[in-house]
Amino acid sequence: MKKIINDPARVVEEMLRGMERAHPDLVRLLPEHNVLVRADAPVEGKVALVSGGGSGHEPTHGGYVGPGMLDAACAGAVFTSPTPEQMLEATKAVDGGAGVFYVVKNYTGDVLNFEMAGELAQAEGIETDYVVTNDDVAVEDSTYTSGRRGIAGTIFVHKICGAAADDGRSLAEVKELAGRVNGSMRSMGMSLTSCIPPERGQPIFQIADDEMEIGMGIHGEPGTERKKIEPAGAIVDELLGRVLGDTVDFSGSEAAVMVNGLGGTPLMELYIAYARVAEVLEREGVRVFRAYVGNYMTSLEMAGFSVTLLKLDEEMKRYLQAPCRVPASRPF
Amino acid sequence: MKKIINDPARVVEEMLRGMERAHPDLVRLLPEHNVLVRADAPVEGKVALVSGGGSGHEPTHGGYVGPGMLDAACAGAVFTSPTPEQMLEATKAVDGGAGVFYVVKNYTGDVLNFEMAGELAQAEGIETDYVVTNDDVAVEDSTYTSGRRGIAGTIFVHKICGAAADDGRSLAEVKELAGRVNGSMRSMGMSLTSCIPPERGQPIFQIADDEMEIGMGIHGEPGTERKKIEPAGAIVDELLGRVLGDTVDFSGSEAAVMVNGLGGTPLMELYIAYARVAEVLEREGVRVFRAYVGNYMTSLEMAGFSVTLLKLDEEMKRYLQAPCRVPASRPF
Amino acid sequence: MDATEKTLEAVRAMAAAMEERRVELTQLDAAIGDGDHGTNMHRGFRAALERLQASPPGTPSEVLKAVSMALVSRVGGAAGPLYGTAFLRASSALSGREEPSAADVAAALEAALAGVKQRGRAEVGDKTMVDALEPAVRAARQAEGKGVAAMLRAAAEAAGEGAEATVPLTARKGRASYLGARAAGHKDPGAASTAYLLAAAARAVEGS
Amino acid sequence: MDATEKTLEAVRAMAAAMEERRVELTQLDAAIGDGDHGTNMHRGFRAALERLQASPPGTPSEVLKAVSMALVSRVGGAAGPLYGTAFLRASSALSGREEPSAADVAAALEAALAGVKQRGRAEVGDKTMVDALEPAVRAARQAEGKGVAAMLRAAAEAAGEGAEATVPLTARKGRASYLGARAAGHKDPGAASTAYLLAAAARAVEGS
Ligand SMILES: Nc1ncnc2c1ncn2[C@@H]1O[C@H](COP(=O)(O)OP(=O)(O)O)[C@@H](O)[C@H]1O
Ligand SMILES: Nc1ncnc2c1ncn2[C@@H]1O[C@H](COP(=O)(O)OP(=O)(O)O)[C@@H](O)[C@H]1O
Ligand SMILES: [Mg+2]
Ligand SMILES: [Mg+2]
Ligand SMILES: [Mg+2]
Ligand SMILES: [Mg+2]
Repeated sequence: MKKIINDPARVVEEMLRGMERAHPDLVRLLPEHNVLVRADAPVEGKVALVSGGGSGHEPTHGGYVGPGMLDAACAGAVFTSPTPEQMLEATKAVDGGAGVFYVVKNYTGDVLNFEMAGELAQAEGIETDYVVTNDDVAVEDSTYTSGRRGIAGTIFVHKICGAAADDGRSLAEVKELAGRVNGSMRSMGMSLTSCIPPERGQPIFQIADDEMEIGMGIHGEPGTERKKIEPAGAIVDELLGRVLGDTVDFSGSEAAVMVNGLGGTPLMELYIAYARVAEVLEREGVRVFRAYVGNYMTSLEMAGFSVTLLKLDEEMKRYLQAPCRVPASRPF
Repeated sequence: MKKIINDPARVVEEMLRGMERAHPDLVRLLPEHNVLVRADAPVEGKVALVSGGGSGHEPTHGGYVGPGMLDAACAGAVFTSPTPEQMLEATKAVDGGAGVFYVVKNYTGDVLNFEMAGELAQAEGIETDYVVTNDDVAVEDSTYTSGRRGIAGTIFVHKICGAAADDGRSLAEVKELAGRVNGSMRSMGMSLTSCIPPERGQPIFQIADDEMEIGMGIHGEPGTERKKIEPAGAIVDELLGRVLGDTVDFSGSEAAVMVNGLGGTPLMELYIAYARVAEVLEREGVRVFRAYVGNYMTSLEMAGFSVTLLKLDEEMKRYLQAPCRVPASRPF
Repeated sequence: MDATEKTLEAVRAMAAAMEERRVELTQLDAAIGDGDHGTNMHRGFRAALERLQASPPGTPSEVLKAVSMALVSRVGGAAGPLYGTAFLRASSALSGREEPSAADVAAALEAALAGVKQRGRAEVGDKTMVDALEPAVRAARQAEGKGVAAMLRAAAEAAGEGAEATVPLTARKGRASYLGARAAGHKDPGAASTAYLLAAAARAVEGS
Repeated sequence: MDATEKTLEAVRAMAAAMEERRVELTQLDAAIGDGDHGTNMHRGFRAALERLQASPPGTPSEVLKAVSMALVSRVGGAAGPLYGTAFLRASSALSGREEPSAADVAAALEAALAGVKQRGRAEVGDKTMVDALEPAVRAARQAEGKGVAAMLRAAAEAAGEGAEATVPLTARKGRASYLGARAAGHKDPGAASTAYLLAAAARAVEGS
């Protein structure tokens, strides 16, 4: 295991400390709880957005905390849900009196824990609600999920609902919008290599030098097919074909597009993939409103990528363009 | 070789096409020349900034093209200098009448070619000047260089001089500032793995599973020492020790700090390294004005990172904070 | 011994059971899950004892609330929020009852079951802890007249049978569900831990 | 045959020499560099022929300018801009001379050398193409009175000796410099290509 770490058992704490020290104008750490909150939390009168999940997906989740996106992110151990207690602390720290909204990716632990946190928060008099994202069209159930998994499309929920909350929208409105965004987006990914979780110290799965895994999950859980590596164009055609062929009708629509790197794939390759995505979408009559190419939701050093399409309406477009300032947007 | 590509011989062209299609509001491709220019180039009356070099360092160089940073980036083949002809085309495309300034990293090919391009441009009546960055303290001469190499600190020159050019500063002023920035910054890096250039198809160097290379270059050229992997803290202490111990006196100063990932290292590890960097700088009495943690200048999928310190004056601070809009800043 | 002390005794017995069964539960989970259930539960109950030590509770309800919060913050995974919910709902059901009757305890068990089912959206037959907890609650209701100790004993036995009954099942919830038919032939770890917890509680109350 | 046609003949001969010497130059570079010099030069001169074909030049100066631009755009690495500079400076030196004299040609060679030294910051003894070009220029100046053909022959011979003389040297510029003492014992590829180019030019001018 080749990693720049000190102690496998302390990677999350040390990472969060690094994030706080690197971006003190944007985020603040609730030290005992592995929760990053906006430096200026709570924001009075604004619906607060909280997300979180297992670590190892950086910049997800902490990288999206800041004005215009999340108010707090709860960091679990690597690939392990954070606890309701962390979520409750996050909720209390960011509640500005207008309610707290949880953006939860569809993994059993995350869902159970956020639901329980919501119950605990309600008991303390804080109104909460939540959305469960499930944009991954690859498989219906998996190691960590019943139903479809939530993956990179979740960033669109952060961005759009973050802007909506900034815009003074109510908890109910934010929830409705989150559901609409989730219902309008579809994703699918592939990988070339397994990652190595620090505490585990070895790859999650074995894969031959000439093989790829189609439709795998962001924790290395199995996908739909293991097969020989194909050219970038053919891979894009397969992933995008599944995304376009699912239940959202993208044809003739305007869409946000994300080519998300899983961590170990050079940006060069993501742009090569995007070149093909753009070609296919043009042919299919999908107009690209905005493209996102980069590492948005990773699996440590896994090589591979996912493609996400979000069908936009006017409200989503407006919120997608609203300003935000978060560590992941690489503020120069 | 596990890569998401179509044809090893065409990776640069396809990547650039992907970049243009992903960010049409920011960049435009001079198609025959593998040059990305600002979408709105030339900007009348503004000094134009041009950089470039071998590909494989993404988001360097094309990711920094846009308002507030570069006017153009010339992309060579992977790890190979672009040609004077490309540079000349870039120069002509972005010249706004106030002269063109080249930001050149100290690699023999890059320097020779940019100098020749400058000569060709002058012959066509365009005033040019240039800076050669050489922030890497690791080795004096190397495979590709006489003198010290230019590495990740170069991004600070892009940012600060880009903002200065935006601010209406003259070619001479931009050159003076670039020299000042270059003279005030120092970097050093390490790696855990070799990258695999697509056309080569195999690693540039072999390294054992428990070894790291200290002070290597961004093309995989040898560093100062090959030794057993150490904890992140010890690695940071060594790199930062060399940076702080060089000829710029950082103590008591305000600095910009970059922890730059080489491509294959997860963001989690970069933040773990940054946590230690922040600690050491605090102890050494260096105040961090702003921290940059992420993949700024990579070597394809190489695992490893570099640390850069830039000692700031008031002018640099002002320009560092000025707005910019480039693909690498991940415009949400 | 008052009811608070009795509840504390029960919790200590549960913690001891989780320590004793740690390896066994983890092996069960390794067969059809990710092999951490025993470790998770052991860690959670150790945290519960620490928490009870740090700020001693005054009522049975407070004891259960403290256990819930400890499980919720330390168990993780699926079992953390599920057991956390179970203890939280039981705590609420007992709130205001300084000396709970057998009927109160049965109601608390019932509330716990309802919480788990609501949170986990699982039914009997899905190969989860519900397969142990639901028959336990039914048995408790039937044994209500015999006092708390006998009632818990009946519940524990029913839970044990329920856990055994998960062996042939295919999982429909939780991590085991993705294994499909491959999960058949293995006992569900969460059902097993439920049976051990109830048995420990019954023993503790009988003995005190 | 006019001077433009003679110059074109010389360029064709140089291109042929680079094709013939491709493998040899690449092997020299593999020993002390990155093993691409032959490929680079061959690619560059093929591009030069194409460019001359596409838009036929009217003067010797224009021929050399076209070669320069082709080398600059296609050779890459260190040799591209260095040879590009050499041909560009030679072109400038000949500008306005439709029928250059031997003295003009010697002056063009001198300008080329100055360009290479300025661009590459190399001196004789640094184990680079300068080690071939500088003695060639000196020899050309001395043979100025004997006409262009004999002068080029003298230059080519001096270049060949200069190239041979790089064998024992340690490189101080270019990629080979990082090898330190390990570079000694190998001929510098750029010095070798300079000698081959001048020899080809001499043959072409002698033959026409
Ligand atoms: N949706 C659910 N409803 C009820 N019980 C569940 C559910 N999902 C999982 N469980 C229980 O949790 C147990 C696994 O717990 P544990 O191994 O600690 O968590 P994880 O599966 O997250 O590693 C399963 O054996 C099952 O009894
Ligand atoms: N600074 C320099 N000055 C003069 N000649 C140089 C210099 N650097 C390199 N060369 C010449 O270039 C030759 C190598 O050319 P080539 O292999 O095509 O380029 P690269 O070294 O970039 O691969 C060397 O053998 C040497 O003669
Ligand atoms: Mg488990
Ligand atoms: Mg688990
Ligand atoms: Mg070479
Ligand atoms: Mg080369």
